[in-house]
Amino acid sequence: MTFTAPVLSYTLLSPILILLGGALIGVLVEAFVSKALRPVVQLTLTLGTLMLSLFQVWRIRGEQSLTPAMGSLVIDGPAVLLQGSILVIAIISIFLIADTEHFTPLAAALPGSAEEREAAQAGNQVTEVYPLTLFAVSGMMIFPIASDLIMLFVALEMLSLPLYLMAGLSRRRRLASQESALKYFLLGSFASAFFLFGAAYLYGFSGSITFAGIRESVIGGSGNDVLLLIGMAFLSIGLLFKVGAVPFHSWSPDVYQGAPTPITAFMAAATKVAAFGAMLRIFYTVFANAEWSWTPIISAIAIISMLLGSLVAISQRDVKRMLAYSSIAHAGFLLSGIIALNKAGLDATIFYLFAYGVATVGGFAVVTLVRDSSGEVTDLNRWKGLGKRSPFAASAFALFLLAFAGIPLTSGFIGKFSIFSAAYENGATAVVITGVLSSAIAAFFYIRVIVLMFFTDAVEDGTAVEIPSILTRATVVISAVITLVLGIYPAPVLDFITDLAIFIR
Amino acid sequence: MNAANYLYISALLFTIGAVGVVVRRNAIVVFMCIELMLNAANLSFVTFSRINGDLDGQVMAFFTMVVAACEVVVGLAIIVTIYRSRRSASVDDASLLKR
Amino acid sequence: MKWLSLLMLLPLAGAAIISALPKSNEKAAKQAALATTLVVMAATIAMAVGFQRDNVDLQFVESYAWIPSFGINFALGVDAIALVLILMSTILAPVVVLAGWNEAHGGRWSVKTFYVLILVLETMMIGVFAATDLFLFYVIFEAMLIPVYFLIGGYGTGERSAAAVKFLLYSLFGGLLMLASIIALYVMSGAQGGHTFDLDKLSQLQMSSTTQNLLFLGFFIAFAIKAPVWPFHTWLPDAAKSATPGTSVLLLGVLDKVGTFGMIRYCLTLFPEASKTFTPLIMILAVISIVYGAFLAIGAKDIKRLIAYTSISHFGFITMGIFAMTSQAQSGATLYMFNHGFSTAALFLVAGWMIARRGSSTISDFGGLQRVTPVMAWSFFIAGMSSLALPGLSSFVSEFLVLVGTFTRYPVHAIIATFGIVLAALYILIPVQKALHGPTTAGNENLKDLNLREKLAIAPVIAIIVVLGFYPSPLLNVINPAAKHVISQMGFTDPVPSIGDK
Amino acid sequence: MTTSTSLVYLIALPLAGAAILLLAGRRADKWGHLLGTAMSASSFGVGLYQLMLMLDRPTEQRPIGQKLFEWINVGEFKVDAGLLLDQLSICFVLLITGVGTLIHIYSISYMSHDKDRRRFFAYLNLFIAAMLLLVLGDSYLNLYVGWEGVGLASYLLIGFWNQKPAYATASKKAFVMNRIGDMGLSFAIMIAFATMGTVSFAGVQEHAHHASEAALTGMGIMLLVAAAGKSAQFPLQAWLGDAMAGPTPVSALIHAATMVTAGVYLITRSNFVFDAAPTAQLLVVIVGAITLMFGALIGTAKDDIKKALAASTMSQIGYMILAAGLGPVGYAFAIMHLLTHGFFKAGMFLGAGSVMHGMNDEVNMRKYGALRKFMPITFVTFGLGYLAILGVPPFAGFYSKDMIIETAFNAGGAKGIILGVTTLIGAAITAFYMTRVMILTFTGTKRWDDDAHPHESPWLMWLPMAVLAIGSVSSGFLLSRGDALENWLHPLFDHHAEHEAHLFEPIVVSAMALTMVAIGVAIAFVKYARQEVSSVAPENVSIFTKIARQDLMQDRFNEAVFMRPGQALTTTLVAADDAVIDGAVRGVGQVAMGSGSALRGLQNGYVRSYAAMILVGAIALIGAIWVVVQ
Repeated sequence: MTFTAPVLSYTLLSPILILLGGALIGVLVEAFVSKALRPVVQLTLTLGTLMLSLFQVWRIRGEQSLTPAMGSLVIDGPAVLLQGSILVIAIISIFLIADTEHFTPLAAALPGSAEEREAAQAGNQVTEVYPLTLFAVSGMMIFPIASDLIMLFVALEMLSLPLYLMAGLSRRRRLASQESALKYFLLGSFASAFFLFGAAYLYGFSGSITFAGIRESVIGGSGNDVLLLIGMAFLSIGLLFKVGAVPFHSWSPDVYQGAPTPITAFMAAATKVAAFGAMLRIFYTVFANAEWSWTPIISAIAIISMLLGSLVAISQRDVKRMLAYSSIAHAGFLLSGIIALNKAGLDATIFYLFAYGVATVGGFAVVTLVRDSSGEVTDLNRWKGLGKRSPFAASAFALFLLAFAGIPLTSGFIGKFSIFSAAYENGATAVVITGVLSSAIAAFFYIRVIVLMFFTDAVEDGTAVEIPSILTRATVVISAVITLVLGIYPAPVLDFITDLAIFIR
Repeated sequence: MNAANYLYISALLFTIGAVGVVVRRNAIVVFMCIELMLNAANLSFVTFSRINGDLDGQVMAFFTMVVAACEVVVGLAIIVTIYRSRRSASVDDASLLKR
Repeated sequence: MKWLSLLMLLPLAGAAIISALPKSNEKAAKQAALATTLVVMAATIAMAVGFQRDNVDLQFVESYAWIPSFGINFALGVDAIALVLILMSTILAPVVVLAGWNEAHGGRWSVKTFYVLILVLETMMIGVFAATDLFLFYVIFEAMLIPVYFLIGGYGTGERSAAAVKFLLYSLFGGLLMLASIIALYVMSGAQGGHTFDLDKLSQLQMSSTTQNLLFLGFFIAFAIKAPVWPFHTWLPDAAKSATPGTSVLLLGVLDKVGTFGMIRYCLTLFPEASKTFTPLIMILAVISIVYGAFLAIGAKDIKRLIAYTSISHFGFITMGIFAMTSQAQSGATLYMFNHGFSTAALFLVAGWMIARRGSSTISDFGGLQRVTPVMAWSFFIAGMSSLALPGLSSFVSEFLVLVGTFTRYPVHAIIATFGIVLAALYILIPVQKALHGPTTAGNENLKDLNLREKLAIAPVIAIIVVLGFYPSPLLNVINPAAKHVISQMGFTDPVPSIGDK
Repeated sequence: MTTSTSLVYLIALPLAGAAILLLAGRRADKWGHLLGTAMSASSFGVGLYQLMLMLDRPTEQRPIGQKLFEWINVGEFKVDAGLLLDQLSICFVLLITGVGTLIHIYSISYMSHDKDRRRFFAYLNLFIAAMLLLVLGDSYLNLYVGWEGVGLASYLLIGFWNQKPAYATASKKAFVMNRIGDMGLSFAIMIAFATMGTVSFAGVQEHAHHASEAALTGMGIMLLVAAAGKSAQFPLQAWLGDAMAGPTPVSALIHAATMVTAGVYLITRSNFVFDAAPTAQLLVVIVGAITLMFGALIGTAKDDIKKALAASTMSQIGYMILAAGLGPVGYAFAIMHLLTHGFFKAGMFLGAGSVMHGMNDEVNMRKYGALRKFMPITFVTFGLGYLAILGVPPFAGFYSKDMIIETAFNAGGAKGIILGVTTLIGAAITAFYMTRVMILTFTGTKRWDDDAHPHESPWLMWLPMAVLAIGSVSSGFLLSRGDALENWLHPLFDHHAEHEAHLFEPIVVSAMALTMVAIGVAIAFVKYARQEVSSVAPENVSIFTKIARQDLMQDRFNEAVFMRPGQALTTTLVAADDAVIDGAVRGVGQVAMGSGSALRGLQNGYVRSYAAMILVGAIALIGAIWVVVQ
């Protein structure tokens, strides 16, 4: 048996390799750099890595290859777009993560223990979040470009495991934070098991673990349909879990609420891009010819996601939970892009993912600003009168909410319009109508928050808005600008996406 | 022995694991059930590998084992932390976040 | 000259200047706003002079690629109907600024913000009438909710935030229905020769009658909420009651016209067959609106709610005129839109001054104002007379045209609607009697009459009401060809007089 | 038709007066009344000048027109702001401006103590302008402008003292009831346009005989409704009594001499419609007959001098409407009675005003008595009017009213008999209640309170009364001499249907009428001159008197049939708007919120239940697959 050395095209893989390298250096930094210097070094390193990676992504735009890593990965237009989006979101999220106020000084310490107090007084910081983030980002970068089941599974776990840990790192309300980590972990593993089992059946169906092989079997119609269907269903469970679609959504409100807000922002935005990216590739290329079998089911899931997310969000009192339910509804909207199964749907979904991701990070960034003496204030009742105390924070948040609601002149509107029209083009009338209807329901609670912020008098309870640090301010401003620009003049971005977004098979 | 029987066993194991996740309270046991599900999947991979006569499924099984090991590390870390804070490994006690 | 984009840019420039001003200098903000709106008004008039009135094509056309991948253009152009409404909007804007000189003071935010919002809204008001690209129209249609929402919620009175939310939710709901229809049109256009939002091309789409009916409903309900037509009206009284008088003027006078304008521009043009199918139903809704609005106005205890209900009645007339499909009714409806803007403006502004002085908007709190504040009382009275369509004042011409035009095709509807004029007498004269007549009641003895600024604000409005009552021809001559064009596009001709039956 | 450029001044002068007086405000207080009077007088001057010009022209060229500008022009609906002065309108022009000017003069003194006298003159000028537009407009739509214009002026003048809530209510009532009539006019115009494609008098006249009778009948009935509203005819008569809330000169000018006769003008002007629509014409007659009895009966029970006169006005206009409903033969007599009535009723109202002026604005006749001595001029002028309305020869009413009675009898058949008898009985009742007014006011013993100091009015007031009294004496004779008015108006009407069947000789009719009058006078004498009159109205009176005092239950009827149900409907709708329509919307919101809260329960915090949810989802997927595979 001869052993063929693997041929890797390093240029195309460079964005991922850079990230992994950066992450490994980050681990070394943890070991060898003094405690005092670590935060600065880590932040610089992480930002530098992400920027460099983004730069590389920019450089390889337009490249197409089925074999950058022996057929396990694929680089094409959508891959570049999704990777770029993930990186942009990661960069603006890093600004938030850099605010150490959110993280426990010592994750291993018992909540409220003397150890913890000492660590806090010593100025300890869990700078491990930076390498963890980089690992998660690399996983996310691989997830949408994986082209065999192994890479897909590895990427899934690679992006998930760091996130499980990071969810438990909150400085305040540590019990809740740890609980969210536990829930995320248990449910995430549970869903991974389904995913893996589904992968096994797909392998059984096609005799191949590569996407190309599975697709050929789907097209050829050889093999046992039951295996295919079960495989598809279980694989989808894993993916739908990641995007938070009903009924696989139940982790998201609890985790969104419990995790440190910067992590929530990063996770909510970037995971969605990665997971939907993978879904796009799988459903648009691998399962496209079995459309008859999955569109009704995905449509149903989209419809109940939109409705449930919107309805439950109405009665939420916590801003992070509200955004979580809103993200469930948005998962429904995005699923209509999967159902569209056409070029317009692909473009629209990518645009929507980017726009929504950016707005989400921006929204959570504002959440980090509203604090009292014991940390963040997420109880909506205490957001009353925010517009008076901090017009900057309140206006920005209002803008992001309007974007979520899909009001014209924000990116959300262009996204909704394009994704719904693509779905309608494929005959998904019911999905579009439900989407429009639930947008109306959703508008109700977004507007309620705006009312709270602007039209309700403040209660004097010590809730203050922190003077935003430069980095957080940068996050809010960048997100707001992107949200507005994509709403007012989206043509360049849309054209860019349209030109690039073509799957190669 | 008919290879299909391995598949049935695999499905059975998977089901036991899934049901176990739902009915058991101890976080460690829940986690073990998940591991059981992963191993059920592995069994399927190996079986299909055998049926198909190639090695891809077995390669996949190896990857899965590695990944599962990583998962154990992370999982145990989380469970231990929570146990230390709460003095309880019951997943039902961790229900602060709801509604 | 790119008139329309200039018109849209001017208020934005004004808004930019105002936001650059220091917050403390409120007077400068007001003066800048007034100056801007006056400049816009002058520019509009200058543009209107160049309008070729016998040309039924769109004029002052401009088009810039906006989102090419969706076939969306920033396309502007006006026909006579749009021109008249833009004219109305830009004339009302300085009046509102001048009349509501101090109304921004009770707000949550600075005076500066108020005028920035007003000017942004003015840009959108012009744009919404001038848009010839469906997507552009929709964007402005929805986006203009936001400034109004903040104007009501931030500067209004009473239950202002609840009213603002109600307004926004109703409008958004309607807008989303329209969005669903727009998506369908867009997709169909893609299947029939390329994605486009060009109104002309969209109107040539082939579609089944079921599709057409459904899409029509999406548009119509949105416009019916906006207009508002019964039974989609309940947001209006609340919004009008809570908004400042100036905002109410813009809301009822201009924004609601987008609904009726939309019915002409979009419902009729895009879905001629469905329009015909639904005409019987719409005519009934219109008649109900007329009578129902009038009854509720009679029963209203709050003066601002009363005016809002009268508007519901008036919008019933406009809707009836639009769908009656005779040239008289169609011209009358457009003229009605213009006239209603001014008579409602007059009513609301004077009512606003009355309320500001008295500190209450309950009608029965007033009494005997005619003897205390004669000029204010007279202004209210004339505005009221215009609202009840007294001959010699502008509303009469339009209301009568609608009625006579409707009568030739739908006599029964016209007859029921005509009962509205008796009810109109009641809903105007009851507040007139309670507030202006009778003995001067406690709390009203020392009210001040209108000052010079207020007189300057109301005088042009009343002048327009009177002059157009006697001499509507300049406007009618502009409107007629366009109205006729609408009718003939729909394949209708005026019913022929029935002489010779005997 | 010949055109003129000067007709517009008839209207423009008083309109300018009104505008100046209203806009100038208090600055014009000093000279406002003079300007107002001058404007009215100059309009009268223009009217006289036009009459002279018209007399100079041959008959067929007498009507002249003036197109001011294009008013409304949409499709086939073309209406110019145009004026038409013909033999009919010139009568009205002179009556309006003539009597109007006299009343302006009278008001200078009458209103001299009112600080708002300027405003009063402004309203009077406004009224003159609107009324002139009404009679000069050359189309129904132009007429409509004047029609509502006089309604507005009437509203303003009735409510001139609107600080009294009752007066304000009276003005509102008048406006609203007039609006019902206006609605009729709207309908008529719509019918005209829909059937004939025109709304000008000339156009309708030209096309009327081509149009279907149904359309014309509809139009005629609607015109009648309009006339009933403006002229206080049954069933829209209820506002006139309350309208007496206005200052007395207003009652004289608007609610006696001019505005309330607009209905007669409208019907006469629309002769071409009614001539072709016998049913509508019959209804006109019926309405006239009912109203003349209705008003007369109310008149017998009123103690308020102005309300008694108002009832009389209603009744007399009933005569005119009846005459107008009799077709071509009646039009001229209707107009004649209108003109003579304009003189004598205006005179009597001014007389009543003069009495009130001397009696601290007391209107209750039971508090008068024996005023003859204190107000001789008023007594004489009022008395001449009294004789005129009774129809005593040779006073004005004799000529006009006898003609109507005679024409009524000549209507033929049972209709003729019924109408004739009605008019005769009406004449008797008229004689009764007018005599009652005379006796209660001027003769008998004094019943006034001690703080009243009756005195004769100043010359500015009695002069107009005297002039009108001369009119009351002579106008009938002058107008009927050689059938002057009949011949003057003759070219306007279509006479081909005229029938000259006399049931009675004119002399017989006169005799009957005079007998009836005598009976009426006699009863009044017996009842009021022979016995003491109580200064408070007796309560133990017959049910008929009670009903008559309450205006034959007209207000009760309107209240029960229209107002109460209307108010109930309004209240219901207001409640329903909130509960049903808004409630439905709120309900949808609540359902959404409720289901949101319910679904929230799924998120119970237990990770095992979340896992179960995922498992259920998985099982559902398997189920779906099973369905697909099967």
